[in-house]
Parts: sequence; C-alpha cells; structure tokens
Amino acid sequence: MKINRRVENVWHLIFIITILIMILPVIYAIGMSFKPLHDAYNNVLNIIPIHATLENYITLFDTLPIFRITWNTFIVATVATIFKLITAFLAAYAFVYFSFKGKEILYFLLIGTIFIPFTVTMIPNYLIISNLGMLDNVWGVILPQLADAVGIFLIRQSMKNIPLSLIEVARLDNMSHGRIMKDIVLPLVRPAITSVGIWFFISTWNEFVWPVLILKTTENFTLPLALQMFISSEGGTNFTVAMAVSVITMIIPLILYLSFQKYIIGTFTSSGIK
Amino acid sequence: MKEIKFENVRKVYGDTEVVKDLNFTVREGERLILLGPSGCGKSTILRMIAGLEEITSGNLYMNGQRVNDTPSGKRNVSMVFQNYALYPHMTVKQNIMYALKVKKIEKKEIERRFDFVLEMLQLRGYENRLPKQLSGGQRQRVALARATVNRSDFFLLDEPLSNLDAQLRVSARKELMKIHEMFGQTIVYVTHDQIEATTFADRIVLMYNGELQMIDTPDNVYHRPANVFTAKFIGSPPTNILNIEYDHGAVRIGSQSFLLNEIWKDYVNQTGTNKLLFGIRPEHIELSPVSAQKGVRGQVKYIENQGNNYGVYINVEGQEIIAMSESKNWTDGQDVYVCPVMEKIHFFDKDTERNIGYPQGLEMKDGITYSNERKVNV
Amino acid sequence: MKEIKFENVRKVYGDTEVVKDLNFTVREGERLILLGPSGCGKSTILRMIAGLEEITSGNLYMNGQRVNDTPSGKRNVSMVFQNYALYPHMTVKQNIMYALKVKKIEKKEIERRFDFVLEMLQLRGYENRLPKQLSGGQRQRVALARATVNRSDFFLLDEPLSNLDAQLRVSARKELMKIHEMFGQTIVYVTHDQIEATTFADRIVLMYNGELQMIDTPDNVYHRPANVFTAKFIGSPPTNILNIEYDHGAVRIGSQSFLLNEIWKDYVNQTGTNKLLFGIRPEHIELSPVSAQKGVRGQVKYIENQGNNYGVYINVEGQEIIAMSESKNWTDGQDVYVCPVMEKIHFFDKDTERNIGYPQGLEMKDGITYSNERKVNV
Amino acid sequence: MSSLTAAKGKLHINRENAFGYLLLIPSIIIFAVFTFWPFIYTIYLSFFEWNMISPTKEFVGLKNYTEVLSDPKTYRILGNTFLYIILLLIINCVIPYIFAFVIDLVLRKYKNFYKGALFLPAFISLVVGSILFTWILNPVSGPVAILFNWFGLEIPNWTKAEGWIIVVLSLITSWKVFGYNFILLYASINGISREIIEAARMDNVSLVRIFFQIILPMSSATGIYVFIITIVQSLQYVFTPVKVISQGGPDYASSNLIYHAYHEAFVVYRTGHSAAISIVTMALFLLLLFLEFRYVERGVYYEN
Amino acid sequence: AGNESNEDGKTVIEYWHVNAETQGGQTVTELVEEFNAQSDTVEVVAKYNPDMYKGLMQNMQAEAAAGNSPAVVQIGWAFMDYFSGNFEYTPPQNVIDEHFPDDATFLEDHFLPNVMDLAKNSDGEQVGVPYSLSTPVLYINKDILREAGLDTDGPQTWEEVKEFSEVIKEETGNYGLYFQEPADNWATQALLESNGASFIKDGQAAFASEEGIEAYQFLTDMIVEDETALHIGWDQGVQSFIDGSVAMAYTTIAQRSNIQDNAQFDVAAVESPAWEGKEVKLPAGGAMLAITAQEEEEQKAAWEFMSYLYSVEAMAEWTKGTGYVPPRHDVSEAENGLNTYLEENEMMTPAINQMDGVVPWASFPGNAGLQAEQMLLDLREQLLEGSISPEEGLKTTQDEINALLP
Ligand SMILES: Nc1ncnc2c1ncn2[C@@H]1O[C@H](COP(=O)(O)OP(=O)(O)OP(=O)(O)O)[C@@H](O)[C@H]1O
Ligand SMILES: Nc1ncnc2c1ncn2[C@@H]1O[C@H](COP(=O)(O)OP(=O)(O)OP(=O)(O)O)[C@@H](O)[C@H]1O
Ligand SMILES: [Mg+2]
Ligand SMILES: [Mg+2]
Repeated sequence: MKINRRVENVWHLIFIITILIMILPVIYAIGMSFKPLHDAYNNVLNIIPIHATLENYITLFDTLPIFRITWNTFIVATVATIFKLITAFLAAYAFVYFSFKGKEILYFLLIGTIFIPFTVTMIPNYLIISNLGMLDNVWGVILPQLADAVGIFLIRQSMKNIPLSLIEVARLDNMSHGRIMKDIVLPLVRPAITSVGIWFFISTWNEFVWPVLILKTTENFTLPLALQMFISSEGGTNFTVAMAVSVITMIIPLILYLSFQKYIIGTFTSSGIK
Repeated sequence: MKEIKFENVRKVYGDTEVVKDLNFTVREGERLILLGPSGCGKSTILRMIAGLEEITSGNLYMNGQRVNDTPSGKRNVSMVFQNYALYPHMTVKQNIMYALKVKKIEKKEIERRFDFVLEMLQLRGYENRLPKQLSGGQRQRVALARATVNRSDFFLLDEPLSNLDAQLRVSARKELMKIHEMFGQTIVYVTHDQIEATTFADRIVLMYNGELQMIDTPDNVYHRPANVFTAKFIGSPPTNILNIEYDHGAVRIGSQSFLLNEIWKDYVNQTGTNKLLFGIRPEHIELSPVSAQKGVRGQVKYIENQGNNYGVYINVEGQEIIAMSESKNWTDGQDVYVCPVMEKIHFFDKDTERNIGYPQGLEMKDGITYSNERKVNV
Repeated sequence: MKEIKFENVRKVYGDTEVVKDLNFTVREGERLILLGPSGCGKSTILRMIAGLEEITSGNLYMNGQRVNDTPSGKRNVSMVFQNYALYPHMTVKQNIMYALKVKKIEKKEIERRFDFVLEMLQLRGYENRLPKQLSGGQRQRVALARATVNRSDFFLLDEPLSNLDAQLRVSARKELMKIHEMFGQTIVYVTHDQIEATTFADRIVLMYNGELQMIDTPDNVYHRPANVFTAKFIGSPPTNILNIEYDHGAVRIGSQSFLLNEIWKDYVNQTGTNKLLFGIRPEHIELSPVSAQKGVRGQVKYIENQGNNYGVYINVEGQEIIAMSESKNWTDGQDVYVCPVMEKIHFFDKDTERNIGYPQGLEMKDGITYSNERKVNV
Repeated sequence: MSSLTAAKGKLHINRENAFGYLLLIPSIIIFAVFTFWPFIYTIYLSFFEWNMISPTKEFVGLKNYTEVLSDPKTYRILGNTFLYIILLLIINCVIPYIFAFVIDLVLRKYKNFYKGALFLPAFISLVVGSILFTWILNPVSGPVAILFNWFGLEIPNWTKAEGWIIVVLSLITSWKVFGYNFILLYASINGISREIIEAARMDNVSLVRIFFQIILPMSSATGIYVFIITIVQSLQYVFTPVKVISQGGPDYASSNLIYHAYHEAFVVYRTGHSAAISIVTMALFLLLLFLEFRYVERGVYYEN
Repeated sequence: AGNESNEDGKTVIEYWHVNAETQGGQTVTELVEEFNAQSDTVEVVAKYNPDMYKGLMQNMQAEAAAGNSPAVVQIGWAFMDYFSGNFEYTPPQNVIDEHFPDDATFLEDHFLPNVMDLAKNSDGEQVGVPYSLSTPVLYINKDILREAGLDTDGPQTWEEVKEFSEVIKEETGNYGLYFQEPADNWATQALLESNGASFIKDGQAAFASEEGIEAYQFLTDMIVEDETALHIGWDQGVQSFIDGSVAMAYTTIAQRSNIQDNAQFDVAAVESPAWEGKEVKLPAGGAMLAITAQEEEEQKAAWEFMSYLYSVEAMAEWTKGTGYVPPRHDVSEAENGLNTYLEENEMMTPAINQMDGVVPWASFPGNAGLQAEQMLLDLREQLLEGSISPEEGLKTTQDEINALLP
C-alpha cells in the first residue's frame, strides 16, 4: 500500500512532536532524580543534571528497605494480574461460547461494575479484609482488586471476533473445552490478553489508595506507598527523592516491557485471526 | 450401521426456509455427492450432519440413533469446511496433526498419516508455513488434509477441491477413493464439478432451493433425469428443453417437425399426455449441414470453443438449441440440421415438469438399459 | 494503451522466489487467462498488477508507464479476490455500491449498474444480507458483482466462479463477455477450469512454479503445447506422454511399434533428434477391440465414468495410457488396440521437454492449420 | 445482541451449560464479595446520615438524595464530569484511533519506534505524573513557564483557573493512558484483514473514508471497549491528579462525581451523602451503559 | 490491633503518625527503635499515614469501622473536635493516674497551660497531649528586598507587607508575597484573628465581623487588584519562593528546613506580621498525641511510649527532625535539649519567640465541623478568584455554617 510522501512526512512530524511531549517529562523526572534538591529548585531548565548526584538514591536506600518493597510490589502486581487474567478469560469464554439462563443480565451486571466508584466499595471491603485477617498482608491488597470487569469485557470482545468455524472444527473433533481454550482460543486472543495483562500489571503496580489502607509496616509496603513517604504538604515535598522513587517504580515495568517488547508488539501485529 | 437418515428435516434462518422437508438416507459406506445450484442448502445439510447447525424440525438419525441433540464432538464426523477454517496460528503441520495429537494417537501412526496425506496433496515443503503464507489452493489442501487424517466414520466434504487445478483435482479424488476403499467411511461430498460427481459418486443427491430433486446413481441422474430441473442442471452445456407440440409420433417445433421411432411413439401415446416438453442433450445431437430426415433446420448463432469440442448455438424456430460438435467448421448464420439421437431423448410433462419415463427396451448406444421408472426420492 | 507489461519481474517472499523473471504483455482490451497448478503464482501476479504486492525486482508497466510505485488506488484496477474480501459489516448492496458511491457516480447510474449486476449474478433477494448470512457461492458472486460494477480499465479476476455451479458459471461467463464487449477492459483472469479458459480467453498464460510456460491462444495451447508440462496440464485427462524409441518413422513402445505417416516421418527425421517423448491426448486415441494397423496392443486396467464419456485406463507395455471412449463396453483385463490419430500427435525432446514442432501442411481433422512454430514467451 | 443467540445453537452446547456456570464461578464469587455486597451496603447507607464511625446511624429516608439533587454543586460537578469525559474521549479515544490508523496504514517507517515511544508513559503512576507536572507546569517557576517567558508568553495559572484546571488535569491523565489506548486500538486495526483494506484502496477510496467506513466499523469491538474505559478513566483515573493537585478546587471547578463522593466520604465524613452521590453516579452511568448495549452494541461488528 | 504480644512477651502497640520522610519520618523511626531497644515490656510498630492528618483520620475511620484501633495516634488540631466526638480515646491523665502514680504531675510540670489548652476539645476535656507545634512565619528573600531597596529585616506589619510587595513588584518584577493555600484555614485564621476577628465565638462562626472582612479584603486586594501576591497551590508557591520568584512567603515553620536547605539566596524568617496596633494571634499547627488503645495493657504501654517521646532528649530529636516547635517549655534552653541547635538555626527563633501568642486552631464543633471547614475553603477559592466580595462571601458563608452547627 503506497501513500503520498508529503502526507507521510507531516505525520512523521506530528508523531515526533507528540512523542517529545510525552517522553520529555519522563526524562525530566529521571534527570531530577539525580539532582540535589536545591539544584532542582534553582536550575529548573536543566533536563540533565549539572551536579549529578546519587544522594537521592542513597537517601532512599538508607531510609527504606527498597528491595523488599520492590519485591512486594512485584508479587502483588504479578499475582493480581495472573488471577485476574485467569478469571476474566474463563468468564469471557463462558459468555461467548455458552448460552444459559440469565447470561445477558449477568454480563450486564458484571460490566456495570466498571462504573462503580471505588469509594463505594472501599469501607465495606476494608471490613471484609479485616475480618479475613488480611490487614497488613499482600492478600489483603490483592483480593479486592480482583473484582475488575475490564478484563472480561475486552477478552470477550476479542473472542467474539474469532471465526466460529474454528471452534466448530475443534468441537467436531470432540475437543474438550479445556483444550479449545488452551490451544485455540487462548492463542487467538493473545493480543487482548497481553494488553489487558499489561494494563492490570501497571495499574496494580501503581495502585496506592487501597494499599495505603491495608498495609501498615514498612516491610510490607509497595512502591507507591514508598513514594508517599516523601510527599508532605506541610514539610514540603522532597521532589528529587520522590523522583528517585518514581524512577525505581517505573524501572521494573519498563525493563519488563523492553525485554518483552518484541513479543508484545509482535503479539499485537501478528494476531492473524483473519 | 454408519448410515445417515433425514426424516422431514427442515432448517429455517429467521424467516427464510433454507432446507425444506428433507427425506433421504445416506447408506453405510456410501459416497454420496450433493449437487445443486449455489445457495440451495448443500453446506447447510453438511453442517446439520456435523451438528453445527440446529435442526429446526424433523429428525436426523446417525447410526440408527436420533442425533438432533447430540453434540458434534460425539458424532464421529470429520469435515472439510467450504471456507477452510484453518487454525491461523498453527503451521500446516500443526493444523493437520492437532486433532490426532489430542486423541492421543500413537506418535508413529500420526507421522505415518501425516506423511501420507502430505504426499497425496502435494504439500511437501509447506509443513512449517502458516496458513496466511499459502496460496488459496494450498490452504484448501491443508483443510482437506486435516479432515482426511482423522479417519472418522462420517466424512463430510464441502467443495474440497474447488480451488485446485484439474490435474491435482483428479489425483486428489483418486486418493480419496483409495482411502475410502480402505476405511469405508460414509462420505457426503459437495461439489459443483459434475465430472467429479460422476466419477466419485455412488449416488448423487440433487438439491434445488432447499428441496431434494433426485437421488440416484450418476448414470441414472444423467440418462434418466427425474425432472426438467435435473435434466438442465446436469451436463454442460445443459440439456436443451424445447417447447413442442406432440401429435401421434410427430414432434412439432414451430412449423417443423420430426418423427419419433416406433418404440417411443408407442410409449408416449400410451401415457396419454400430449402437453409435453422435449429434452435432448447437446452431445446427443447430430449436426449435419445437409437436410436430414429425423431433424429440424436451424441457423447457427455462434460457436463456443470448449477445448476439444465446440458448442454450436442454433436458432430453431425461435428456440435456442445447443449442440456439441467436434468440428469448428460452422459459420454464423449458416443453415444446419439438428438431429436428436432417438435413444437419448427425454419427455417431460409440461405442467409438473416431471419426466414421463422411457419405453421398455429402449436400446442405448452403449448397450446398457437404464431403469425406466420415474425416481424422485429414495 | 490499456496494456500491462511485465519486464523481468520477480517476487520473493522471505527466501522463496514465487515469481521468476516474468516477461509478457497483456494487450489492450485482451481477455487473458492465467492458468497453472495451485501455488504457481497466479494470485501473486494479479496482486502485483493491482499494486497490492510489492515487486521485488523488474518493472511493471501499465498504460506504458512504470507503475512499480504507483499506489493501487491510482491504477484504475478492479479485482475479485480469491477469498472475496467482502466488507463484513456491509450488506450485499452496500458492498456492491460502496466504491461507486465513493466515486460520486450519479445515483441513478449506480442503481442501474446495481440492478444489472444483481440480475446477472442472480443475487436478487439477497440485497440486504450481510456476507456472513450468505452461502459460499453467493459470497463469491457478491465479490464478482462488486468488482464488475466498477468498469475500471483493468479487471482482475482470481478464480471468480470457482464456487458456482456449472449453469451459473456459464451464464456469468457469458455476461462477463458481454460486459467486456461493451467496455473493452483489459482482463486478467485466473481459473482452474479449462473450459472456462478456452471459452473465455483471447490468450492463455500458462504458469508453473513461478515460471511462464507458454502464452498463446487457447487453440494453440491445446493443439500446439510448447512443452511437456503444457501438454500434460491442459486437457483432462492429461495428454499421455510416452517413453518411446524412434527409429526412422517407427515409434517403438516397449516391444511393439507403429509407423508414422510420411509427413511426420520426414519432419522428425529432418530434426535429427531421436531422443524423443511421444504425446497423444486421450481424446485423440481411437480404441478398437480388434487388431489395428497403426496401433499398439494393451490391456484395460479400469474405466472411469465421466458423465458423457468414459476414461479407459490401458496398460501398454508397462506404460499407462488413458483414452476417452464414448462406450462403456470395456472390461478390465480385456485386450485393446490403441491407435493415435496421426494429425494430433506430439513429439518432445527428451532432455529439454520442449516440443520439437510440427510438419508443414499437417492437415487437421477440423481443417485448420495451426501455427507450427515453437512458442514460449511473447 | 443477536450475535449471541446465533452462537448458541451453532455450538450445540446447551446441555453443557452447567459448565458455563462453572467457568463463571470464580468471577461471581469475587464480584459478589468485593463489589456487589459492598455496593448493596452502600445503597443501604445512602438512606442514613452517618459519619462512618459513630455507633448510631440515623435513618433519613431520601433526604440524602434530595439534598444531592437539589445542591447546585452537584450539577456543577456533573458538568465537570462530562467535560472530563468529552475531553478524554477526544484525547484518549479519537486521537489514538487516528494515530493507530496512521501508523498502521499510512506510515512505512519508524512504526515500531512510535509504538514503543507512545506506550512508554503508560508505565508511570499517575501520582508520579501529578507531582511531576505540578512541578513542570508551575505557572511561575516551572520549566515550561520559563520557556514560554522567553517568547514573551505567559502560561495560565491553571491550578487556580476554572476551565484550565480541567484541561490540564485531563492532559496529565491522558499522558499516562494515551499509549495504552493507542496500543489497544492499534492491535485491533492491525488485526483487520489486509485484503479488505486493499479492496478499498484499489477502488481509490480515500484514507479518510477507509477510516470511517471500514476501519471504524470493523474495529468497533475494541473501539467500544476503549470508549468505555475512557469514560471510566475520566471518572476513576482523573481522581488521582485531582486529589494530588487540586483537591477538586478551585471551588469544585475540577471535581468530578467520583472525587466528590470521595471528598464527601473521607474529607467531610458525610457517608450517607457520599453514598447517595455514588448511587446517583452509578445510575447515570448504568443508563449510559444500557443505552450503549441497546444502540451501540448493535452496530458493533463481530466476526460471529 | 487487639491485645497482641510478640514472642518476647512484649505488648505490641501501633503508633500512627503522618511524618513523611521529608518531615521527620526518619526521626520517628529512630525514636521508635530507641524506645523498643530500651523497653522490656513494650514494642511499638509505627505506621506512616500519607496525606497528613486527614489521611490518618481516613485510615482511623476504616480501622474503627472494622472494630480496631491503634494505641497512640497523632491528631491534627483541626480534627480535634471531630476526633473527640467520634472516636474512643482515653485522656492521658486517666491512664497516668491509674497506672503510673510516679508521673502524676508530669503534664503539669512540663507544659505551659496555654499549650495544654490546645488539646482540649470544645467541652473542655483534655483529649491528648500537644506533641508538634507550629506557627506561621514570614520567610523573606533578602536579596530581592535589597534589590528593591527595602529593609532587609523584613516587614513588621501586614500593612508593610503590602507596601513592600508593591515596591518589589515595581522594582524587580517579582511577586511580593505568597500566602500559603493548603487545604485548611490555618493561615487565614492567623490573618483574621490577628486583626481582632474571631473564627468561633460561643460555638458559632463569627469570622464575618468587620475585622474579618477587612483582613480578607486585604488579602484579596493584593492578589486580585494589585497582583502583587501569588495565588497558587502550596507546593508550587513554596517552589516559587525557593527559586526566587516571590520575595516573601507566609507559611508554616515546618517548611523551614526545606527552605533553608534549598534556597540559594539570603533567606531569613521573621515573626508573623501584626496588624498595625494589634496583637498577633497565631493558631497552633501540628498535632497532639492521643491514646486510642482499648485494652488496659495497651493503654499502659501507650503511656510508657508517650512518656518516652516527651523526654527532653526525645523532644529535642523531634524538633531537630521536624522543625516543629517543642511543646515542653523546658526543652529549648536545656543543654541536652535544643540549646546549641537553636543557635545554629536562627530561622527557628521567630517561631519559638511567638509561642506566647499561640491560640487553639479553630475547630468547629459537632458533626458538621468538617463541612464548615470545607465551606470556608470553598469561600477562600471564590474570594481569591475575585468572583465574590469578601463582605458578601464571608457573611453568607457564616450564615450557612451557623445553620449547620448545633
Ligand atoms: N506470505 C508468504 N510467504 C511465503 N510464501 C508465500 C506467501 N504467500 C504466498 N506464498 C507462496 O507463493 C506461491 C504463489 O502463491 P499464489 O497465491 O500466487 O498462488 P496461486 O497460483 O494463486 O495458487 P492457487 O491456485 O492455489 O490460488 C505459493 O506457493 C505460496 O505458498
Ligand atoms: N445466517 C443466515 N441467515 C439467513 N440465510 C442464510 C444464513 N446462512 C445461510 N443462509 C442461506 O441459506 C441458503 C443455503 O445456504 P448454504 O450455505 O447451505 O448454500 P450452499 O448450497 O452451500 O451454497 P454454495 O454452493 O453457494 O456454497 C442460502 O441461500 C443462504 O443465503
Ligand atoms: Mg456451500
Ligand atoms: Mg490464488
């Protein structure tokens, strides 16, 4: 497919500008995490620190068990993501390939929960977690977050685009549902799974309203809570250390993304359903 | 008892009835061909057998048991889909082997079957391609291969060779027949290729508009068409159906007429009807540039090259007749005499369009006597 | 100058070369048929003309201009895709009208063309269906209809009728020819149906494995095959190619032999080669139960019903020969004499598999003299 | 949703419906415990006046609702909410749609780079983003303000300016979620059969038309998804920047319904009032969702 | 937290605080560690609550809803009434009397009565013990003042602040003043009450007095009319002061170390300005410690911990780490206390000096108190936007608040 060059160049320009706008803040944040705080205040325009220092990171590592915290965050994000993907996949499969009484109502109810503000469920959920004895515990952080219909929604959309005849062939060969799920549906909805998975991972990774309620001891903190420890309205926020935490917070997902980028982008571009 | 029986089966989509009150039986181990114009319901029938389409009403029996509600996986059916339905994320090899692997068939046996089918469909070299990297015909062959390795009791094929070249089609067909001889599956096969139908079929089912028109052997379908539709549908170019007036042995076309032989004359007279249609296949017409006794005169309209034959389109008293000729030596507008071969003519009732049957002892050029009953459903 | 010219065109996918050094010209207003075994590169050629596939090397000219880099939208091309590529979210009507609406063609004109094509392809009643609610053949017709209404200068058709029944195929073909006569598009048409090819084509291009084998008129392709591949590929059952020993007018098959007529004898002798293959089409063999002068003896292996003809498979000294017979009266194992019609035989060089040509003045049964040069590329 | 019923008979698995329920059990349990029960509890609370801890709850009937519905603030915030939704729909649904289309079908080079780069900010938490942008966009001392100053321009005092605050908070939210929506839409567009697009290209259909008449309908399943999560994002995601940067101010000019419910519940501890706001919000969006199901879903193209 | 003990048999209690790492978080950790090391009976677990006292209150809500509570909590002054009205607590003196007869006079001995009064609710009950105290001071950028030709000792009165600002704007183009705008009315209260207004009188809102209106008018004029004062969020305002865009910042002493460490100009802090001829009245910022432990064992442990926190050494540490003013009157001078520290950190001095003028942070009584507080915030936004006149705004808001209050 061939397109007018001039049009193409205009678009390249638009993309470059957009990307600059999107990426510069990130670079700025990274730069800031290597500045002494007064430098940050007084040399605002320097994206790259003049007096680069590791001070902020040292402060961070001195005050917090940052490896432990990173590990906690990783566990929470990974476990929640995997659980959510599994339940969502199963539910989507049921919604697409079965028909049973009340299916549409149930679907509507589940999808409706996307619009329930978390404020509505916060206190009752706190009670539940407390009764389950899961305060200050990763499970307390994970469990309520599993109730997220976004996955069901997207995976279902994606499943509905699989030509039915593929499932028919498999049914004809007397494949069990388990097999069909694993060998046919799963590979074909991989783009959806990947994108929802990334979404889940990033959002649990960065979640802070809920863990703030549940987690109490520093050893159990997740990274966003660590970030909160450097933000104070009254004493002034320590922006540079906060940026150091931010850098650490984004580094793991980023490394994960970069190492799987080929796979992820590949997934998106080679779904090949049609 | 690997037979399939349709009993008053209907299929309705929304408010279109695409299969109407279907009754017939596919016999155990039979190779049955489904023929019919595009959209007549052939794929729907296969899909009902496979259990992929709900049966609106009526009963479907397989192995003597009512299977209307049996899930497709339990029917022991393999199918080649008209649109292939290949797994896009699996290579050719994976596509073909998948079901076998799931069925836990021995590895060696899987390899054996795979090798066999790969050879049979000339797919060697493409084992590791994804479907999207294949040509149309190659995809079709993979679909066929995938269904073939299965060795199910029932084997359904929906135009499995339509995108293949003639050579490959012939060889694939032969291989399918060999496999059938070995395993004796009950085969239902949809095709638009009449050569394929006649060479492959034990019996042919002819459908039109969701209704069964005829079910019989290829010979009978060709030589003893049950009705005008069958006569016109089978054979290409189609049987010429002419409006005639019949009068005591004389067949009048417009202002001309020719005489039937005695045996026909007696038979037609005895049926008592004279509102008849006359049928003759293009290949059963002898053309002659000079006046012929048992023929009528017409003018050549145009000539169509058909490879080793020529189709000659002739205007006879305002009706178009096509005749096959080995010779190209006809010129447009030329007068020509059209002589139907008496042993190969057909008469149909003008109202019902049903075949009125054939006289006893009508001797065929090829020396075989066809059944002379009027057959529709069996 | 609506012509298309391939100049050393190659197409490579990864490391498979699917089109090799292609050189030929599609003349303005010509109906060119692309023939070849499945996977030989036909669709790829169409897609290159349409601008959907990049050309790896070489030049493609349309209207005398190099179009390698011209976007497909600017080439004034319509195409029927092998897998239809219908817009799944549009009804039949929307699918067909879409391009016309985009081109801002007058509403009345759109309706006119739509009506015409609907009639031509017998799609009336399906206007408001979505593609997924259609049968395979109906979808194909919609694809054809969509391309047909366009009236572009170049019209590419990739097996446009493969899923239709014989009747519909014949009528659609005729209508296409009418349209072609009216608008004179340059048509490139892929098919596996040789009857279609011969009835439709001005010229036929024969491809094998990405290489052009022959380009010529249907008659020449049939009667004057450029090489063994062409001879075997065209016609069904294929041309019999026999290993022979040639010795001064005598063609020896195993221990038997027959004599050529004088005209052939002189010609072959004069070419000076005697490492030859002998070719004869099944339909150019006369079978006789009794000893014949110009024939060899063989045994009937089996008989295949081909509708109005029978294919007789004969073993002659270990080589298989197929002959067409109108009669079914052959029994397996029976002795039979195989007599090639002298005017229709072919000789090929054993090494190059090229046709060695034909003697001057070889009189054909149909009275036409074919060009006797050896043609490959034009 | 005729497509569903169509799928039903075809697979002939009606008798295995029990299995369907089985697949849903994990989801049903989780949702029942962590969403439905809390939700019902909240409905219950919306009829009481309570501050979340006092041992007595006073039953007030519909008072909370009448208060919410008669409070002009509610309508102001509702207006903001829709403004957020519209802004985010434009920035995070329309633009990524176009971008995805252009990258997939118009551009030939650097596609992968663009994809990766646009996706990058998606990894950063909104809290970080909020702090970062408070700094970067400081209207007096931030780098952007200083750069603008060089050119004699002044950036608006956005944290305190009605209108601007919503725009900037939306932009900050977009900065994070843009890439994700983009990748989703890209995947969907990329999944559309090339031949169908080719068929249109060949008829010289313009890119704009291809976008609207082919890409849009055929990627609509994902489109709808992005549409809905964008609405959710404009409710739930905006919460973080609002909380970190503006606390809904100035004078509720940046509050949305969810932040407001939070504010009522956790800042001024009017639990019943907050519950009523949440319920009204829910009702409103369920209505939208219902309309979506009734009218939009119908137009969504699914393969089966 | 229940009645928990660890494997050593120590009683484990939770201490909830709001101290981010930038504001004494480290000190909390150190103090708790030291305490745990020296105590044989008690082990304290500290929990940080983000989002200051409001955040802590939210977490308390959730915890209370689940039937739990920590043992010792920091309660921001603004939340005192709400806290005492809604949560279970034990006045510290009760615990002392019951379990620690030796400490019976500890509070009397070490705290000024006006300081102890800060922790009394509107019913006069002693809810907790003041722990962190802060007052607003005026930070000045001497370089700018010098450049503008102004007295580098800074303004003494609000009237001077206005004049200074005008000159600064004129001479340097910089903003004159940043008046802190957090999510509370603390600084506003200082401004209004110093002018003779009262936020609350007899349990009723009373800020819309002539003096109150005048004071607010003063602030809005500077922002809206003169445009010499900056109207912006708190963090951003402090950022702008530190980078030299604003000459003066009126904000809490708690920001001292942030400003002192990062400002690269000649910076100083001066006492909160007075209104001409009037007495300065400054609400106390910061927090008290309250005992919310339910079990006796824990209450005992709670006081044991508190008495440690209130020791001279711990107080000194606390002040150094947080920049708050110590509530114990005897810490500043003590050798083991802050003596040398204060000499090194002159900027602390004005805050300590103005402790006499400290008044309680106005906290509206009853359940609607927080709502009232919120209405004042809403009003501030409207006033500083200039969308309403102080006269009208203050009056209507006052009426609305009084309609809510019991
Ligand atoms: N993406 C691809 N990667 C590698 N090989 C390909 C790809 N697409 C097509 N091919 C190969 O190119 C060859 C030519 O394909 P093409 O579709 O042109 O064949 P065709 O002549 O149209 O065949 P058919 O009659 O089966 O449709 C085939 O052998 C096919 O396997
Ligand atoms: N979902 C549907 N809704 C309505 N009609 C349908 C649907 N699916 C198929 N049909 C109609 O049912 C009829 C039979 O379809 P079927 O696919 O069985 O035809 P077919 O004989 O296989 O035709 P072909 O040779 O063209 O493949 C067709 O006329 C078709 O239009
Ligand atoms: Mg079909
Ligand atoms: Mg092809």
